[in-house]
Amino acid sequence: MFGFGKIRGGVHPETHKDLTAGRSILQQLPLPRQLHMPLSQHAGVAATPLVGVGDRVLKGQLIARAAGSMSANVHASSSGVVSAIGPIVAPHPSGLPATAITIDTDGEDRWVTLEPITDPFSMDPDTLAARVEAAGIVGMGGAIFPAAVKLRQGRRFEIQTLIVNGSECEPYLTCDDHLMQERAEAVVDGARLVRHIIEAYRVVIAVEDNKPDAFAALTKAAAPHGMVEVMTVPTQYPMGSAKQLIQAVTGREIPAGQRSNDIGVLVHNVGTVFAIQQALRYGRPLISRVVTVAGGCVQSPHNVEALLGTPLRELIAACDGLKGSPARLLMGGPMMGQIVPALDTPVIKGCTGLLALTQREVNAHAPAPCIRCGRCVDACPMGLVPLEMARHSGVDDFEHAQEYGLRDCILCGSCAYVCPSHIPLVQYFEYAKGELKERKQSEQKQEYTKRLISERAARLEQEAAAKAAAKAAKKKKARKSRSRESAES
Amino acid sequence: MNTPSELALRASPHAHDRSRVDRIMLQVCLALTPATLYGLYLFGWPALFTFITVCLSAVLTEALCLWLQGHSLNRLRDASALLTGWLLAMSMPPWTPWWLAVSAGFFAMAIGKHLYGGLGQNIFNPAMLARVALLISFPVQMTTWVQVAPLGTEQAPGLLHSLAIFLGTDTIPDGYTGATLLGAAKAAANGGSPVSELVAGQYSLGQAFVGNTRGSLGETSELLVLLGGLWLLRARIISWHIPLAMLATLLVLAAVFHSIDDSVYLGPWFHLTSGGVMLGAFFIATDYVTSPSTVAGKLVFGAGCGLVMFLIRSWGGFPEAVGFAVLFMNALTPLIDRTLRPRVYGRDRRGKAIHNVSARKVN
Amino acid sequence: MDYLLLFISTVLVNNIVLVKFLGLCPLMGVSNNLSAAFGMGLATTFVLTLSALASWIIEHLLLVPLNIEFLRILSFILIIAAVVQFTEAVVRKTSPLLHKNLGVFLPLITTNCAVLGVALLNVREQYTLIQSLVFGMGSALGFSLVMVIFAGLRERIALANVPATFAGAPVSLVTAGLLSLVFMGFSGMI
Amino acid sequence: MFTATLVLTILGLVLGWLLGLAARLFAVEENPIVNEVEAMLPGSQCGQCGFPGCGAAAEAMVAGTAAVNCCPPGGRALTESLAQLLDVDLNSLGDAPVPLLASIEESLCTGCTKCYKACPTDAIVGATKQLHAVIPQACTGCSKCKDVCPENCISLNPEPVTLGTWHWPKPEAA
Repeated sequence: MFGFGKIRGGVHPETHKDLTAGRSILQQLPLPRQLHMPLSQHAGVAATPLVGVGDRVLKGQLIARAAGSMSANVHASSSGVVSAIGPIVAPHPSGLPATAITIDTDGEDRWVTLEPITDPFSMDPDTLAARVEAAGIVGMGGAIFPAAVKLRQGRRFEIQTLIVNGSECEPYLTCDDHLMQERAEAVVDGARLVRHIIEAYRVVIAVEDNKPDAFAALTKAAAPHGMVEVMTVPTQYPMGSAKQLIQAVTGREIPAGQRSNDIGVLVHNVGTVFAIQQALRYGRPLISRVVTVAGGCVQSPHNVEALLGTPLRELIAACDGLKGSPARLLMGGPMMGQIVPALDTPVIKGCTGLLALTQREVNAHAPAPCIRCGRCVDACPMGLVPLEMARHSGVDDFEHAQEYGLRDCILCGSCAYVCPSHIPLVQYFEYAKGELKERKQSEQKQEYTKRLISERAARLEQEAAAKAAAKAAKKKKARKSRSRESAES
Repeated sequence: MNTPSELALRASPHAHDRSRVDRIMLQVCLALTPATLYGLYLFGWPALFTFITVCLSAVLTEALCLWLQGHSLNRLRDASALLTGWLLAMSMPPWTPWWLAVSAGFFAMAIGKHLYGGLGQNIFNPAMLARVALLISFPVQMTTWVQVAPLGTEQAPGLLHSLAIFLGTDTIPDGYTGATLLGAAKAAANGGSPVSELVAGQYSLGQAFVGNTRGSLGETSELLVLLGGLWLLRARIISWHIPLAMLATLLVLAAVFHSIDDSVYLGPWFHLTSGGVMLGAFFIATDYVTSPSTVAGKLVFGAGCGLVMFLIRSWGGFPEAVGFAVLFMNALTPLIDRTLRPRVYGRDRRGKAIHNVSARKVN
Repeated sequence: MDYLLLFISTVLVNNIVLVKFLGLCPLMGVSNNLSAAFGMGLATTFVLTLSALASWIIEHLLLVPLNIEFLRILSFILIIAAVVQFTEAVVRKTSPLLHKNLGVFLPLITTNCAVLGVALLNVREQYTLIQSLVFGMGSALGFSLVMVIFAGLRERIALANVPATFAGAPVSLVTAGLLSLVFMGFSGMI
Repeated sequence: MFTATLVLTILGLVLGWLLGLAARLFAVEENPIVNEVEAMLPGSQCGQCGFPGCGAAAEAMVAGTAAVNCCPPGGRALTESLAQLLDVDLNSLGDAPVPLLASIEESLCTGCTKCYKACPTDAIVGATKQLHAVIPQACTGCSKCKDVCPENCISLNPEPVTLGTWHWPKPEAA
């Protein structure tokens, strides 16, 4: 079973993980004065607010309910008064507004009454999945896919292997690493709970081999429960991508267009598993997460456990502020993270890290022409031809870009990382994918309007027919009565 | 920082390895240096004049083209023009007169590269294109190979005499010129005399490898070129696929035909150590821009180079064939790139999703 | 063996396009798209082979016996036109997409000088029936080979930012010239 | 002379006969392209293209008198598929008109239901004497509602960019 571990391509970026190594998670952050809880911190539809301006809320209280199945609940992360429901600068590179519930905290940090479960293993998996859903848990590795949806989907498949993704491959980030080191028991417990819910045959916690401490802690924690395997996988970016991790752990590939469920595998991030454990054992909804605050511009890099909705500024303050002005301010890791438009934006469920990088660390240069060196082809973990994809995207020839693999691209950035010409390959792909999505939407809209028009035409026709029929009936009636009259006369 | 400026809107990744185009080009130049220095030592002052002129002509032409197109001259910093000029100089006769050297650099840069839009866009290797064009246009000058006359020895012409030769005001002394070994073999084969005798008389593997033979700078010391190439491999500037496929194909073909009839076909080692094969395999064929970018493509490309080279050397009219072979495969490169792509994750070679019986529970 | 030599010679060494400079019109016209170029190559192969055969028959069974060789060009053109029309009907039926891609260049095979050129060269070289057929097919394959190579190159050039002065036909013509230079490497073989 | 004429005549006749045979053997039925184009158009007869309806626009496009990007509700996707069908160079087209969305100024709306009845896609909801609202997903920006509104309270604006519709711009070329 340990014979696999190979993925294609990939890169070995400098990890910079030593910045936060050996520093335990900072837990007691000063309570922020204001918390911004965006309604959309997950993939899918934004949640619907349940509170109004002026309402008092308690810590852990449900303040926005999932809208439909592809959505997630939002809970107040501290007690206080709702002071606004409206647009804030979204934690998104575009800097566009997003709707959020703003809570003025009262400093009491008073919890709602929680409902812990004493023995979750004796409970019905569907009930447990519903509890996970109620807790508003999403994929904490950055994918922000609603966890309950994934669990429910998993239950419809025969899951051979549950993989707990502890191969935090992004440079700088150590939040999962520290979670695994400091809360190994809870992670193992969470893994067992998820296994119970989806009835998997086998549980593997996969840890990259550059995290020996986490591996040791997990092995120790897993020892009493025979069924949880802790496994090392080679340190290589993007090992943390589900497709690559599955390949490394099971040796199998997910067929194009299918999901990991289809090959009997389910992957959950350690952060997600931990949140699920907290929700099931203690009834705690998802209101905080561990965030790595690091980068050359951070005075004393740390992992901090931050309440969701905390402005990023507070996190930096907790790490003694910035030194110098950062070249890039990022949410997430440097490979797939996104630029933060402002420091007022809040910590959200998928925020794995907050990085303030120096120019040297970013190592950005003006793009030069492509010299077709093929390094991107060698680096691509999906076996695509990034240089051709970018060239065709650049001239809006999306058909050819797709032919060279745009659809299969996971936007991991390995190609752009190695490009000696510093071409922003990922941005080309983002652009092309965005354009294609827009086109698809406009096509769908057109189909929709066509349907509406034909429905309207049918309705008008029907109405006209009904009118005509009514008219005819009236006439007939009139004639009848007239003939009766004449007969009578 | 609160306003998302144009500069701030950069997509991921926000990290990059230390590679840069100019660094790659300079590393290749560095790999060429030992062989170049040795070659310059062997052929003396006229060779140095030629070398400098070709490089200078290439760089100046690049500057001119950039200026004409309104591009920033900063682009000269990527050193690609220098590298092209360098490779071109290494594949020309060492005592090429000045006008030929100037036109070579000009042709390579203007027609071979900037006509197609500059760096990364050309379809033929500029250095080889210039060499082949000049070979066809000026067959006499381009096949004037002087004998080895190391600097400081009696045969070596003095500085002034060299300058005169280079400027064409003085002719190359009689008896200095002759054919390269490959050329001699070709002539022998055409004349109907067995090449095996010629080879036995004039060729020794060691000599050819170390490089005390007539030929271009890149043709003389195959050993130093090979070492430079191996260093590039080690530095991961080039991959092994093209050189290995090319050399192996040539070796196998030569071995097979040589064993069939050694009076007509040259031996495998002779092939490998003459006519700048090493330069071609490690430095010319591996040019990023004009060779395929996928592994399978590189193997086919390399094998194709070896095959065409052997065809031309054995049955064609030209004695050495690296240039033609590489250019021919350059022409095929777009087709190779289109057809030979890596297998995509989750798909088979034809791009269909790999077969899988879904693990969905039935009920 | 002779036939094989003749075949290789016509495909590579004496390539009809790059060495004899015949058939440049479709080379420039249809080579901007690989699949169209491939289709054009196939169609031309079909026409060339068939017309080489038919013209040989006409030449040797009709013109020479009746002593009316002065009608050679006229009757060859007549035959070529008919073969092209026939090919167009076939292509239209079997591959409407290719028909659309080739557009006007399909009927224009009639005026493709390569076709008439091969028919006339067959007469000049006094080839036998089989030789004519081999020569026709070799030329056609040589033509197709160049078409496909050239289409591949042009697809790449189309994405390059060629200076405005040279964009389009000029750079294609220069490329054709350079390609012809490359094919000179095969000279001397056979 | 006579032989030559005869030979050529016979040759011509024989070849002509063969071609006639081939034409019958390989006959292809072509479907009129105008119908195909019309089927691709939205069919809301909105007239934003400047033609009386989608049928007329289709005819004009096939005839080459209308640009393939003249249909704002169809968007880029429609433009591209039309360009491919009609073999038009996309680069030769100018900027396409931007798709618009209708919006009702609530303070002015009297609930007269005129716009509601005029909308070809039923994109306006409301009832008599009540505020009307536009369903953006269904609105094609045809401006028919604007034309009939007695209060002049309907305006047409380009679709706003939101987090859901934003995407990365094309990087500047090197």
